[in-house]
Amino acid sequence: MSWTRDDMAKRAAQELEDGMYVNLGIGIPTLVANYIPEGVSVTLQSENGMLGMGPFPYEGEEDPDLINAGKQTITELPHTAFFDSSMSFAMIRGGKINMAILGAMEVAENGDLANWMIPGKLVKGMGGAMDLVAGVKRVIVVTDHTSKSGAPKLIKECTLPLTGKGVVKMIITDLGVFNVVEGGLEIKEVAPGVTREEIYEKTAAKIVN
Amino acid sequence: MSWTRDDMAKRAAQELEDGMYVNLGIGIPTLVANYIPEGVSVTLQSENGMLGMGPFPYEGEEDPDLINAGKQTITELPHTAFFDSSMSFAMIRGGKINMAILGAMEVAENGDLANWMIPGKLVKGMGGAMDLVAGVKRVIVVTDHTSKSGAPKLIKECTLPLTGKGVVKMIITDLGVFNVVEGGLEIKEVAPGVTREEIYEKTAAKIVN
Amino acid sequence: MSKIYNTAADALDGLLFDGMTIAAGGFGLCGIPELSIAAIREAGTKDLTIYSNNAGVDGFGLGVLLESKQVKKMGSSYVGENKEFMRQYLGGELELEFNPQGTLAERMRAGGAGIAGFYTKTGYGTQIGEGKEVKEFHGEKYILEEGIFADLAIVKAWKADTTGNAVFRKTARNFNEPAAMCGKVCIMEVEEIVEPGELDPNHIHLPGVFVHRLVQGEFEKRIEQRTVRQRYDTSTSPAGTGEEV
Amino acid sequence: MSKIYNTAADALDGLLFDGMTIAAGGFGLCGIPELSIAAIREAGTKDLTIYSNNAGVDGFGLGVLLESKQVKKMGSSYVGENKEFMRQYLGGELELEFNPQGTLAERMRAGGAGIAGFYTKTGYGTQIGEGKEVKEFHGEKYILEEGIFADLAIVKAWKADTTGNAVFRKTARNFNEPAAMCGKVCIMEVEEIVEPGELDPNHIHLPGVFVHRLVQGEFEKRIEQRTVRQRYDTSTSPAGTGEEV
Repeated sequence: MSWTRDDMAKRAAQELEDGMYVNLGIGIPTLVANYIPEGVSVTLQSENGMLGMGPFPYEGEEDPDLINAGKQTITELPHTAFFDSSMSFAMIRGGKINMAILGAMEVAENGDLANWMIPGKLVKGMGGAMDLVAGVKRVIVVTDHTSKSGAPKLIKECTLPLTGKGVVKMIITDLGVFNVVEGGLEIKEVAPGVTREEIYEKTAAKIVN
Repeated sequence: MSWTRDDMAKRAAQELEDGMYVNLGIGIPTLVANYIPEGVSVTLQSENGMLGMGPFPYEGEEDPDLINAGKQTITELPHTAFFDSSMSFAMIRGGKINMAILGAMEVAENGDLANWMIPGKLVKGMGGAMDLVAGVKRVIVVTDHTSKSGAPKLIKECTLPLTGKGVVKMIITDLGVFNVVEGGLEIKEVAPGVTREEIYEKTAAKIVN
Repeated sequence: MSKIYNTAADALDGLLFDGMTIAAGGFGLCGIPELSIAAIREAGTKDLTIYSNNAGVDGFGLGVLLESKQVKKMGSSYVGENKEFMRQYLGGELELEFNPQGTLAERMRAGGAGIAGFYTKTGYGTQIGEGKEVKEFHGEKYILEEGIFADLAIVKAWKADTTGNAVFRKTARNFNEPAAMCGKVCIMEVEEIVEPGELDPNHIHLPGVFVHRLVQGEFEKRIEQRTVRQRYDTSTSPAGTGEEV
Repeated sequence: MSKIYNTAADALDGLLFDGMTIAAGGFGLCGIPELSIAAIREAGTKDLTIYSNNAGVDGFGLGVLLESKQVKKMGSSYVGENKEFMRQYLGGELELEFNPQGTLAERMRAGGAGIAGFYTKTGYGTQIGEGKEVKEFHGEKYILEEGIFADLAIVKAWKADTTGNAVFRKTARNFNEPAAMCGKVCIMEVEEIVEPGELDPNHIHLPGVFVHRLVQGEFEKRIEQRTVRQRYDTSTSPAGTGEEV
């Protein structure tokens, strides 16, 4: 019984601390907003120019001038601030955003991340991902442990074009939680019903413990 | 009968064109605002963070939060915009200010300008002058033709530390108006009662006509 | 000297030429200069290089200039919403220069601010950094990115006064501010032109010095991804959640 | 987690150390962080490097930290209003790094924006360019200037909400915004702290993410050069003219 998508989001939410400014990527990371722990107040940044992102609008109240970085209609909160894209990435690049929680195609044992491009396939672009991993203080990846075909996604060296070098600090998968440490990945937690042997088997990256 | 300070300011004002954004330096350049021609509307920029500078306030209406780059109390106009210093110099450096009218200690025949520092004397700093001459499209210098001791201020090469290299396009002195052209200065106008011979005599820069 | 023009076509008069570089505001379809795009389509100017975060969608936004094959090259961070784009790109008809989103915004601002180049960590060690100068500062590696100096900027604001002082609305601000800054000439389209004094001078987003020509008009403001939550959901909905419709 | 502190001394607690680098907002005496300056004077922290456009006047503003000999080095564009400054500088007690005003503002913004360096034409061919890398872009020469990364930023705003979203008033905005951005920690003093929702989210000048500690207080707001025009002058006074009083 490995973790579900929601379990993974819930586990990632445990990393949030009160007062943090956080950027959530598309996919499982977006679900993290559903599990922010009691008593912890975080401010969500949307890189198209907003701090303090609120929930989706009620039907009929959608505002075309108010979207998130995934181009979805959203709402504002009392403490929301809007700004232009150069200011938005000033705070990202300048290290003012405490945490980014992102998806991944591949993560290497040294923290290299690939999540924007598969050569020969349709290339859509990196959007703000390269700026986020280069500037945000702590980057956490949330991803399935293996690809749909069963191939490991935590590997020795990325084979796909990189989003950033040595940028990932923690990886949360359906099988467990991993820290990127000197020499490789450290198993920090194992999901219920999963064995360390299963993790070893499905991981190509070096595991140090 | 050479030009007075006010005559020089009035002559400089003839260079203004409708719709221009202009930065005026301290001293004679400030007086230019008194002589903006009829039908010409210009917007004055103050590099501490304001477009659309108004006149001094009425006594009792001074606002410590509203000063110009000379640190004098001023007022705003209906079309005023306030902004921070990085935005202020973005528009200066980015070439959006059409004209700067500045004072000078020395101007060289190639347009080099020195107006911020006399080595060995009290050094106050360049303020925004270096940014202005580097970024503004057309820099006009308004200055007495000679120093108080009678030494030429329009010279072959500046002896004082430069504010900018090859930045001055026109010089207005008490003796006349000069364009900086290939090869030296070109006499464009001679002040009433002044002879070309007097100009030749009091100018160390090469005059091409 | 009035900055106000009746139509985007009037505002563009004399500014368009084949092979020119245009910076465009907008993020996705939010805050895009709809009127100028339509007028450029009408004018038929060719071989355009366009810096814009996205490339519109099929049939709307910059997508219409792709369909009419007026675009030679796009400088963007994400172009995933446009089939015609992909068709031309994969067919070798269209050049694409990927820019990380923040790098693109900063390159536009830099060009507008007279900054020819700057060093950023973004993209170091990736394809984006290849061929770019690397320099070390304080023990970390940075790559050199250059300012964008566009022949023309086309942007959309909410309101502007007659002198061009502009305010944007919510997240429609996005790339409009940096794009406006980097144009030799900037055409701004707005929902409303107001008299000087109607906007608070403390709260001008983009000072009028950056804006050369103003057009007031009507906007379609198409929504790309309509996401909502249900009214019966009385629990506190967390941020950015609900359902796509 | 509250950002609000009762006094500037409380806000500075744990942040001060000898030899540190501080970025300060303000232009002349307009919009200076009066409360933090007084508290740093009180704390007695030594060997400070301070980036600030000006150095205050004798007895007010940063001048008080010069008098107490807490400053090792100033990075400024204009220091002409301060006799004690000149005495220490000419006596070799104080280092001075001149920065063109726009370069100083951009260096602060760059540091805050994760830009380690940038190329500007300002200062090329002058003393300011000596020893700095020169690079040619589009046929023109630019010099490399580095971003400022300060240990602490002390700034003053008009109002902020409890999350630190801030607005400035008129020209008191000046260097406060870029200075705030470049501090590892930023202390902001304000005339009024308001509840979230009281400031228009479209019109936040500095988003709260840049602001770590907030102090509300009273300000002297000294005027450096009081210039006025007479009421009987009913003609249209041109800009920036009148008389000094």
